[in-house]
Amino acid sequence: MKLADNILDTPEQIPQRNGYGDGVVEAGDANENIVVLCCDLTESTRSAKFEAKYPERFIEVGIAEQNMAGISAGLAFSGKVPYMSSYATFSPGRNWDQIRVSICYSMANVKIMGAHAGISVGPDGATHQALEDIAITRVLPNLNVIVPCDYWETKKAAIQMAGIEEPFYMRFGRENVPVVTTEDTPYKIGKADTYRDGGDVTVIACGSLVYEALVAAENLSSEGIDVRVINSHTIKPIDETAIVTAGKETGAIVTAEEHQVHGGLGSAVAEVLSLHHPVPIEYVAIMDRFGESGEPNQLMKKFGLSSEGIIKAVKKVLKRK
Amino acid sequence: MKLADNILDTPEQIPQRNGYGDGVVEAGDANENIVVLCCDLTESTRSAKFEAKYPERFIEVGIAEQNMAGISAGLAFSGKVPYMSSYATFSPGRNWDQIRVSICYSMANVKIMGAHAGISVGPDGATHQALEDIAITRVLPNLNVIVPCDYWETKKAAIQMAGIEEPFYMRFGRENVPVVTTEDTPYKIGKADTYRDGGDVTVIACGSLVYEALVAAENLSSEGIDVRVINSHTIKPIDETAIVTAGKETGAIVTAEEHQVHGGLGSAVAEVLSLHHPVPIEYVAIMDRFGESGEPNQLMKKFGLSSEGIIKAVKKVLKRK
Amino acid sequence: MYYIKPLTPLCEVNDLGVTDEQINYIEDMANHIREDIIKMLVEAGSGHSAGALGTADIFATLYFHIMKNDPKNPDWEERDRFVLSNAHICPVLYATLAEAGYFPKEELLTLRKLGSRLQGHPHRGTLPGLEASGGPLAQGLSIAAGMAMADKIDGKRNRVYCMIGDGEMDEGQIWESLMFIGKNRLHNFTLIIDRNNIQIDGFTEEVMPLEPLKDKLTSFNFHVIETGGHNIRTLIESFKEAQDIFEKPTVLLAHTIPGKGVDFMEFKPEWHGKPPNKEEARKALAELRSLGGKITCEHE
Amino acid sequence: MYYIKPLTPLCEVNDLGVTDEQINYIEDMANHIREDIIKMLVEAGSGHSAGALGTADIFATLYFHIMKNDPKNPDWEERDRFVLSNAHICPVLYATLAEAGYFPKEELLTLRKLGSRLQGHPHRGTLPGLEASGGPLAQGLSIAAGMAMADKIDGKRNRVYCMIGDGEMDEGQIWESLMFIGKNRLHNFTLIIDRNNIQIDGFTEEVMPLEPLKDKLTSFNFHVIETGGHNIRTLIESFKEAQDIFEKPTVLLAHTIPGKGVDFMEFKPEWHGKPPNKEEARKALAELRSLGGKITCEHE
Ligand SMILES: Cc1ncc(C[n+]2csc(CCOP(=O)(O)OP(=O)(O)O)c2C)c(N)n1
Ligand SMILES: Cc1ncc(C[n+]2csc(CCOP(=O)(O)OP(=O)(O)O)c2C)c(N)n1
Ligand SMILES: [Mg+2]
Ligand SMILES: [Mg+2]
Repeated sequence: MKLADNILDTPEQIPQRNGYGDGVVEAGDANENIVVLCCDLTESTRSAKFEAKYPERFIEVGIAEQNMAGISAGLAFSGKVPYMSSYATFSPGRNWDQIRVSICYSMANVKIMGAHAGISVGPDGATHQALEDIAITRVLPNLNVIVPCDYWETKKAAIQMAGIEEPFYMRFGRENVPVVTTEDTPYKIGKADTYRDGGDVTVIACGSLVYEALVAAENLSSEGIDVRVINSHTIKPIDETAIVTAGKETGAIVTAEEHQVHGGLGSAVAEVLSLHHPVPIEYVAIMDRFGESGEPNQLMKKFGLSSEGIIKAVKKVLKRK
Repeated sequence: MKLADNILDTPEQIPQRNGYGDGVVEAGDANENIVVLCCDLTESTRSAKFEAKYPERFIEVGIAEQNMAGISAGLAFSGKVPYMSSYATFSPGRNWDQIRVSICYSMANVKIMGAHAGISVGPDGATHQALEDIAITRVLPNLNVIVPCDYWETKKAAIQMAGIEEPFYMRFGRENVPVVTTEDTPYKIGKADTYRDGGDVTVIACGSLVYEALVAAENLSSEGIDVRVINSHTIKPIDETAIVTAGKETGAIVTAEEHQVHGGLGSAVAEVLSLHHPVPIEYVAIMDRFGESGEPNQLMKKFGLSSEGIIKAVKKVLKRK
Repeated sequence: MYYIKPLTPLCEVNDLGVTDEQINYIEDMANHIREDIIKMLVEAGSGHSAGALGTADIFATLYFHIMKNDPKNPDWEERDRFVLSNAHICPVLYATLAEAGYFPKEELLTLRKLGSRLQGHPHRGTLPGLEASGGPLAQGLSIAAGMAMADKIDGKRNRVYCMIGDGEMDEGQIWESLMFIGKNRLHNFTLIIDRNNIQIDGFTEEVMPLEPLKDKLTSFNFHVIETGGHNIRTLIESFKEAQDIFEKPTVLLAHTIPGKGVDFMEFKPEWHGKPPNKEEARKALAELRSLGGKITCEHE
Repeated sequence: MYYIKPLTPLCEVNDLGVTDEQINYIEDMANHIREDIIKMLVEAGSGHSAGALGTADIFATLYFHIMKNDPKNPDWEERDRFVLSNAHICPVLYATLAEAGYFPKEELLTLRKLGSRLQGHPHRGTLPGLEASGGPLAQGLSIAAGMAMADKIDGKRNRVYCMIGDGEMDEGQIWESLMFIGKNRLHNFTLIIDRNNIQIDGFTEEVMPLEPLKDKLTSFNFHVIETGGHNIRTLIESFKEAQDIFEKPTVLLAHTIPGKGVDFMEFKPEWHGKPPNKEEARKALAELRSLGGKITCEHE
């Protein structure tokens, strides 16, 4: 699969949220039923770009995430395709019940955009670091859950989901992150992508950890360890085939995500493998604690959400193989 | 372990919620700092019993679950031990964000009581059937999560948690369910109980499925299949030792719960085993769909949350062993 | 394309006043709805009596006189929409839809049973005429606001009606929605508050006082129409007043009697969430039949 | 046991009026707090300027005159409690606590850094004097209500103060709490609304209009005291009025100027969530030092 050039030495850096901002405008160009809602965070979620171009299709809801979810459902029932945006801590955090009933149970064609996800939000501290959002959305029937790895993937997902008449949750980060893919890299919701082949062990990652997994794999290859890297951008429906094949072919798995160890991508992978081909798994994740203030890179290091953390986990899981 | 007599032929039937109602009164007798809050569901959550005895320590919050969570935190910070009660769909469903920050992040000594949990609520239908609450609470740091199996266990847990200065979530059902344990059966939060020994396969169950697991084990023993039954009443912190031992000694696991297949007890068990001793697992749970109206027993049958469902799963997992 | 019952071409006289015949017809419908509710609930063995009976007059007025709706064409683009936010009282909505012809009346008796389209709380998509799912209180109001917003964006002229319970107003989401509707001056939106003074744990002013409720609503930028919830003529006038207000959203603060029409249920919070047993149902039906739609009314 | 600064034995004259010396002292403190805020934010490189500067006078008045509090004994049972619900403006709270002596002032410069007790949003338990965690808006008000309720149950006489932002009032949870506080007539509770007319996306009356706000608060059964947010004497009078009301909770609808004291920040929504850069900080500090606490004021 074609990835960006030079990503391991001098990757381009763009925030994922820009991908949402650009993607929803492009989706909106093609479909005039697309409307965007926001809860007083229009600039930082990057909904501002859509607002600037289509002010009459932008709805400012104020700081009322519960209401935003219901309004979005109502708009969807009247034929609109709402993208509702806020920080991932507050939506789906504060409006989980509304997402459950008004959106998921009713199959409302609403796209939930969770910005500033993960610990990399940094200085704002624990309250603003969404580390549970994958777990609380993945458990909801009818909801698709997407965790893109970079700018391009966020953009492509934002555009692609407009064409699927189902509820979606997508989380993305605030900070600059390496651009792993290119404009032309194929992307399909529901299909995990193998970015690097390998036979000893598989790292299944999502979000910003995909890049770290590639770096880890490169480093490990110099030690003679042959690492497969899978970008599991769609958490739900999870790509069972890719996971089971990896389990069978490499016999050991590491999962990596900017999320709690319980209930997220790792948990989804464990469920799948336990059903089809149980193998040892190690988890690179937040170990059941709240985050804290700090610079994004300091925190990623401190919590082991880094290529070093992945390398350690790979070595550990290989011992258990 | 001493269980109730004759449970397999003529079990006594009591709703679990009565166990909470009786337990919180007993806890309140011993500790005058205990206060009870409710959101306009005082009778059906069984908080009414406490209200009748200690009206001045009962706080009616009206239909405002978010506020109830914050009020409880504030009471806890002032030395009270609040038990906040509502239906499990609304609390932790509508106040998840408040539980996360006001309670868990702040380590507020609050006990969250989720009544009417599971599909067995019946005729009220999907909106009232809490099938995601274990997943959305288990992912929260600092929160203990309890799913008792019967009247006595609900009562004992309600009393025992008063003595542990940490936040708790306990879910329990509405309907009559078989009384599996006795007043004297030892019970300790955090320690899973083996109710039946067996070497071929282990059923790890919680809530109303513990009884079904015992029935299934009895039936399977007549077919020569030797089933271990574990009551994993504490979902968090999960009893890793009991699970890993079962994985090692029986080599195949079935989990059973009145909850979605993603993110609940089964998922917790898969995480633990993948880390320590991966073995095949089959899941008895709701298969990622919303519930529906019907009589409790009809629904439990329809969704396979029954001894028959467990028997099927046991046979399936044994083939994969 | 309005929904017109053969005997009562109501819409043509919409602006000209209402005939006694029309009023009688709506009253009859309300009484049929009440009878249906009793039959459904006793058969289901669970469900909510008080709010359902208490709002039957409002439902009959809406579906048989006020709202543009066509039971044969439930997805009609130009229809007015109705969202039941206090969704636990859905037996009244189901009965109304069946009386209006959205689906066969026989189906009413499947309420809350396995496989029924009449779920314990409404499930959007299962049953013609249902605009939204409901159950967890306060969600319906936001959904209805979203529908009104969509109509506003599209420049449509149909209206959105939404009912909420008074106890339901304890929920913060209600106030978020009210602020939003006020901000956007959704004059195509009419809120109906079932002001029956009860919720599950007792009387609203004891459980969680709402008064001064009219002041609250005014301060949230609604045009408030205080009205009796049982006199059909008054209700029609109130709804018409609402249609005539163009600078603001309107709310009908409708004073209703919980359990209205069945003497032993009226004003009693304990009937919020209980169905009648067989004997009680027999008594209730006898009472309703003898009333023949002529329900006396205190709030007018 | 009141917290008494050596030079200003305020509490003894509490009911007798306030001396000019006392006023000057509080003004000085407010200006120190403002200087601290600028220094903290420029060092942190992120954080919220406007609300923090705009409420410095209120914080100085509370912690140096109104509230029973003892920095050497932060867990003192008889203390008044303060909860910051609009927790993003915590630099003003941290600076106030440091000025009052709850922890060393040097620590202020660790704001938002790895390992600091001064988290980007307050974390209860990390720092003396912090009564609650915050960040997700509206949670603090419920927590404060719970504290006031506990005091009521225990028959205690201390007071609970809570600040919320005006934008924060968009959240439904705020209205749930207000209803609850009104129901329980928590007269030991005083709410302070930072009515600075801005939130992140712009002016409140454009993003989500709150007016008529006073009517809203009255209809939620609060005694409303409208007050300027910068004149210390007015603030003291308002807080004393609040202490004297026994039949209701009170709210200070405090009109503040966002960014107050730093000319180029005042009234500008874009300073809601931005720190000054070095050059801006230099200018801001120069301005604050020359003011010497004498901030002129439009709302009084
Ligand atoms: C979010 C939420 N919390 C609690 C409930 C449980 N509940 C159902 S109806 C009801 C009382 C509603 O009172 P009101 O709106 O006045 O309806 P009425 O009793 O008058 O029919 C409650 C608390 C619910 N359905 N949703
Ligand atoms: C539940 C929630 N939603 C959104 C945010 C993001 N946020 C932080 S401050 C703010 C604006 C608050 O406005 P206001 O209360 O007026 O504070 P001011 O800007 O005046 O300081 C928003 C939307 C949040 N912290 N919590
Ligand atoms: Mg009511
Ligand atoms: Mg403001």
